[in-house]
Amino acid sequence: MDLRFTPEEAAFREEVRAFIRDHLPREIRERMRLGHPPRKQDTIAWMRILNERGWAAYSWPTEWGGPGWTPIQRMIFLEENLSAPAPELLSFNITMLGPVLIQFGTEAQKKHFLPRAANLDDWWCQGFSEPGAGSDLASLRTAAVRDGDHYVVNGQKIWTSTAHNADWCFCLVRTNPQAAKRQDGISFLLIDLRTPGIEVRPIISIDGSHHLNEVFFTDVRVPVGNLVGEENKGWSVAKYLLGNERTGIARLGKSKERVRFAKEVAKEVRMNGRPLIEDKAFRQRVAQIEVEMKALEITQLRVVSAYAKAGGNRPDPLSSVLKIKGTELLQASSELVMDVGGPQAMPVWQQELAALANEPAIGPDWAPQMAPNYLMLRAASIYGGTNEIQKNILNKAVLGL
Amino acid sequence: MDLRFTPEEAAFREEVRAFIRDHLPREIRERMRLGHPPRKQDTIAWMRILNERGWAAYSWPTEWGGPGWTPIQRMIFLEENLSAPAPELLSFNITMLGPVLIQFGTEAQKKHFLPRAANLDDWWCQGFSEPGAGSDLASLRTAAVRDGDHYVVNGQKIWTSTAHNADWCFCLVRTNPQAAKRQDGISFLLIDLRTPGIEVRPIISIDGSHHLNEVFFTDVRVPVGNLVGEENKGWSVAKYLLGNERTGIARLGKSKERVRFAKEVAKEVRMNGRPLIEDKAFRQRVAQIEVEMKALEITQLRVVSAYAKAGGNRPDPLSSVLKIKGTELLQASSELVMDVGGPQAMPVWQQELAALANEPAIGPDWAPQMAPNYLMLRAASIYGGTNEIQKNILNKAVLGL
Amino acid sequence: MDFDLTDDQRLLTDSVARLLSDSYSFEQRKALLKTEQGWSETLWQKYAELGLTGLPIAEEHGGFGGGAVDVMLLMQAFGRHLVLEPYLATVVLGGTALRLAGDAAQQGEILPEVAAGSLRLAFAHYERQARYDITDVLTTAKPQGGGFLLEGAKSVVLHGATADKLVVSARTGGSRAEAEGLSLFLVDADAPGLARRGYRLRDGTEAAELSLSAVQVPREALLGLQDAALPVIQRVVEAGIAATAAEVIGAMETMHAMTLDYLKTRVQFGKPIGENQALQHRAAEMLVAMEQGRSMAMLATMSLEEEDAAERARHISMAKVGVGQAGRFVSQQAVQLHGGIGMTEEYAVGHFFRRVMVIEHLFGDTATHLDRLAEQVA
Amino acid sequence: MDFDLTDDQRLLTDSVARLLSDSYSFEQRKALLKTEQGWSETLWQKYAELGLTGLPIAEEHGGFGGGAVDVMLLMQAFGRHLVLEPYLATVVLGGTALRLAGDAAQQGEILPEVAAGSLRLAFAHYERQARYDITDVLTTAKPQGGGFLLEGAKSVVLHGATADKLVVSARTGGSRAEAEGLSLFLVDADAPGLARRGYRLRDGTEAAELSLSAVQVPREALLGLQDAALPVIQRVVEAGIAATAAEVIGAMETMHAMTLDYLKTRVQFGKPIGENQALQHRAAEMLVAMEQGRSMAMLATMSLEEEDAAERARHISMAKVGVGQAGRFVSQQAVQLHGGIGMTEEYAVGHFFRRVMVIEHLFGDTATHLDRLAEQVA
Repeated sequence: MDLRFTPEEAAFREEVRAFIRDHLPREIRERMRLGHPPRKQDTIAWMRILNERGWAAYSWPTEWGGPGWTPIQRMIFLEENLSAPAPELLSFNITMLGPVLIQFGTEAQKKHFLPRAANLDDWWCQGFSEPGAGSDLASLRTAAVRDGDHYVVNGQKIWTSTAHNADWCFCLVRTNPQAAKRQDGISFLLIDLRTPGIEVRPIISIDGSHHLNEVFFTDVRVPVGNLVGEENKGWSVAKYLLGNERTGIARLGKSKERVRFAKEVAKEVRMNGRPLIEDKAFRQRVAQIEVEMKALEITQLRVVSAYAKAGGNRPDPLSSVLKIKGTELLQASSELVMDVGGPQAMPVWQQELAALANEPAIGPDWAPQMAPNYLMLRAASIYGGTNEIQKNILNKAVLGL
Repeated sequence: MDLRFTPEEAAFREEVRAFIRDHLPREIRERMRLGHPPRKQDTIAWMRILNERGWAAYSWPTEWGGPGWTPIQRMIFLEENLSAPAPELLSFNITMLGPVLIQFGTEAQKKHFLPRAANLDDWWCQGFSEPGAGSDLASLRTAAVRDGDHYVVNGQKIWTSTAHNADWCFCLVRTNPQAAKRQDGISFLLIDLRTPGIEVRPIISIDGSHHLNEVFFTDVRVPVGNLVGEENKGWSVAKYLLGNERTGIARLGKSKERVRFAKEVAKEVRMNGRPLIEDKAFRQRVAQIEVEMKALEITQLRVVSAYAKAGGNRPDPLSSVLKIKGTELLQASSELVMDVGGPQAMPVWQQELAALANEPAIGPDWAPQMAPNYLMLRAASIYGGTNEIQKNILNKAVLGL
Repeated sequence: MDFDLTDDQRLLTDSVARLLSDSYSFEQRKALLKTEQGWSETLWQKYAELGLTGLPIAEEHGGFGGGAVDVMLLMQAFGRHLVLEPYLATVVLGGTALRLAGDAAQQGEILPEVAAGSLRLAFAHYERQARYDITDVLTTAKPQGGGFLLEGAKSVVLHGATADKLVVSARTGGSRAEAEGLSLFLVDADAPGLARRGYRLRDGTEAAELSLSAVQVPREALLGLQDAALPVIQRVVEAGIAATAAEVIGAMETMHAMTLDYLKTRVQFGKPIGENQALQHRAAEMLVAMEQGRSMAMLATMSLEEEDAAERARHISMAKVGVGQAGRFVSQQAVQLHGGIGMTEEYAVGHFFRRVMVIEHLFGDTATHLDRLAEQVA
Repeated sequence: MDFDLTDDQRLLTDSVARLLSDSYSFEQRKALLKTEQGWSETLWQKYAELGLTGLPIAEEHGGFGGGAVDVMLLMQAFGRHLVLEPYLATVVLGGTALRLAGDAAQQGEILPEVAAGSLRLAFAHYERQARYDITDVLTTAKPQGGGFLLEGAKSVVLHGATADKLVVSARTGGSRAEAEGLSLFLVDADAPGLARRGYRLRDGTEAAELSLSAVQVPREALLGLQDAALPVIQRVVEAGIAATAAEVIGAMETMHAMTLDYLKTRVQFGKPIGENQALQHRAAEMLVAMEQGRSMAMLATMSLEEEDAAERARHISMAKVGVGQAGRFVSQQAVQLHGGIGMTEEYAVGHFFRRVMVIEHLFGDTATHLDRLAEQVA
């Protein structure tokens, strides 16, 4: 047993860190350091830089353009990317669509879609959730009826993250409404969002941002060649996708980066006439979060290492521990940042509008994204299965309750 | 709306405080200040002093020897008694048996038992819980079969607090095993613990103390005159008893007293080369507890005041809030005390043995009861309906869930 | 000890509840947020007609002569609906400053107009570098031509862009973070040299950055004692804490009720999600926190009339901590139990969440007030 | 990165698990507690036969030459059964002091006896007034007749009453709480002037108060450098923290397993209480805490071999905090979920609870180590 990274792993971390330092465009890094979400063009630009290096499809096998990394290398890569901070790799393309196509896709699908996904030539989104379904995915109702060489799709998806940026959507649709079990009769379809009959309507989040959408399908014709896996067997495809490797689920690099940022700003703002960073209660709060981050870092190594040892077949049910604790720390660190900002974190500082109007920025540059980050990360314990659902999973899969 | 005490209430508090200061035997107070539980003779002595003043039966109507106080006066009295710190009034006698006899007892029962209960001539205990029942009281199995002028009782009670000190026990027994509902066919009996066929076996708690017992009944003959209320209707009597006024449920005076004690010892022990009381983190922890105690103090006033306004008929379901928060603070304050003691709180200091052996005490006088108090108060969130049960009550009675 | 309302208080809460349930549905409020001003002049006049703008103002100045409890009840009702109008800025903060420090002329000129709803105030005290330190004032007021010349900047001034008059703090003496040397001035919104940049806070309410560049005010603009305004500023802040604490109680009540309703009606896996005991217990924990917070909001209100400044400050800090923690817990759990829908702008719970968030960061946050309490532990 | 055990380690854990499951049932342990000594000489000899007492001792001294991971695995197994024998005191604390500071003669004389199970040690360092401050030593050692004269008192010395030799810290220079001037001495248990009063800790383990009244030791009793023992003391304490952290993991494993078992089998209101989702979630939260704690215990063990003293101390403090908090939460919830039965001496869970409680208050408690970490935040 040895918690230390091997020299090879340490060297790999250095390589990744150096690459990001040298290649991440400065403007993107600076925006992200201040907590701004990456713009569409930022994510595309960074994915293409990584793809040129052969790293964008970081979890794919080499035959499909992946770098052939171990789970530990993948974890190091993701952590360094988040810590930089650099735009996160588009998970719809890389950890969702990619592995699904590699496992279930036809040769034609693989050859066409995989390279384009890796290079972000196509921006994918996920059409799973439907109104009223929430975590109860199998209650979906969007219908696809076979008509010659096409499926005709009618229905509605909701919470479709980045659909407004996307070119394509992988969807679960109901192809056999008569199936005995709700999980049967579902199919997995690839839908070109430029197909007539598709309408994307924004859902604005409480941080004021536009991440989510409703997507309406009215008589949308999808070629049968876009079916992945067998008709009516889409549930297994979805389960494979959802059960896939969750190396990055803790998003620890993001929490670490937020704590670093909080400490940085805490040197500038004051408490009792001295820099906040010198305040004992603040330092204790930081130390407490850092202790929990360190524990999660090791827990994550244990899970990833066990995953690697097991041949990478099934995710450890303990990955629910990573999700629960990871999101708690994302929330704790974003709360810390907001509290450091204090009153300056509360305004909707129109920095960019001001810049356009040639007026000087009116708030401090560190302030504008503090509250939005905090607000947006309240969703971290909701999406991907709420933390309450994760506890149910632990009860069933680990504790036998 | 006025949160301040009226001049009459303030004067009443002063009167109570002065009486306790002048009449609580010094040795008892000093033992209790150091966290020792009152000995049997301490409780008896103090109850008799209070009874002489007419205060022991503090919640009874004047016709049965009560002082005729308002709920707020009762609350003030209990808080002052706990803060002193003085031995708590024996609740089996005062808040359990007394009101039950006043409501359901025969004239003969009242005349005989009430004055003796107020003066602690009889020490009562409660025979409700049975092995395997826990919070599910109605599953009790101890049987009482009518035989002439007696009931013959067979069965077992458990968790019988202070049974080893007690003269009498009020018990729930099953008089009709054929009743349709489990709650029917139960009767409420008064049992003299000197009756042949009773065996009391100690249960030692994790703090090393002997509070609890198992009580075994083998062919115990109880005169039918000791039946309270109607035969087979004992469940209503028990419900009345359990639903009775819960003025003292938060035991806030005890928490306050523990925090005061922690601060006192924190002046003596050290952290980073200075008195612990000067440590910022310690002070924050104290301040946090004090904030919550202050909130609970006001919440308690609101509940008691609403209870008084409502004519004192039914306890507010919000008294579950008092129980939950009150026990959380009892536990938080006893944890605080233990942590102040640190390594010195860990030994089983045999102070009294040492004194007997004419050896000097080997531990500091403040140390011996710190850990036992902490350990014993882990039960505070278990007895009287666990805090989980209290949340169920809030859900049903207040939230409609 | 008395938790009952007087008949007048009952009348007040009933009429306010009626007005708000008619005119402050979530949809109506969203429409208001979309207007440029972000709140309603018409409703402000209705508040005036109902006597609300004059609630704590003396009868001799056209007010209702109400006390702290009346304001608490009103703010709680405002909190239930997330009222956007500048009541806190004008009546609570501005009004308290005038009530405590204004001379007869100043009070006679301004308070009747406030009561009538024809004049709005703002309290321009905090500065960017100060964070929560109320003595950290760099704005200066130098004697000039019998009056004063004000120079400096104020940050996150609540409803500062639409106020008619501003209560501005400035140094007539002492240096940064000194207790002595602070003075308050009444400054007209259109005073030359005063620039205001308005914006919205995260909860949609209005605030502004002020810059004062050689703003000339007459001697009569001085509000209260020269160099000794700190006690007044302190009490204005305390009034703000008590009022916003009550507002948070109202907001928690609505969030908790919405959450219960959602738990009872939202069906998942074939049953209402409220049948999940883990969620039931969360709802019970929210109730416990809310009731503890309510007690603390009452404490804050009652303490405003406490004469002992140290005791008053201690209780106010306790209330700020208690309500801040309760509000954070209840609002976070309200969003969590709503799931995805709770994260959207189109749904009310997130608006309550943000109001509670903003309030926690006004007048010193939880950490600041807990620190003050910790300082006094003995 | 490697979380696998070696074949030797697997062999070790298997044989220890077998031994303990045969000889350390709760009933057997209770019987041991009732003996005067409170632990078993016979089992101590079995540990010696299995090589456990020599586990971290070099092969040249008759040991097994194992590393920190081996000790961690053993302590974890001990924690699962609440082993009462003086392994921590003798092998971990005493053994580390000798390994780090002993000269060839001292090591050659003592370590083989420790490995053979024929000599027991104790670490007599902390004093009553010191609480957790490892530099707060008042005991003095004054040069006398070529040796030293020790004067002072030591408090809560683990297994101090039955040890054959004591590693005693004393001031050869400097004053209270100074880092310089500390030295370590090997003192025979029967040295004239040494008085020991033994007692039990709350978990049933043995400890003692020591008083040293003109205890004369020869020059050869000095262990390591005169005046410069602090780094050794620090590392002994760190070894103690890592070992007890592993013990807490074992204790949490047993408590968690017992709790799960209880939830599954205890029937109330006609169903197993484990069907209550609120209790299920609590069990899941215990699991999360336990796994986070386990990670920290691993960190502590790995850090023992870290050469950078500051980094080592930081990791050790992190582990003390993480394991302390996890242990407190898991043990409190284990009792809570057991209800009344969990509060009784006759049931095992309360014994685990108390062991975890005692360990949290050894070698600096959670607050102390969090404070050290907070000092370094930058």
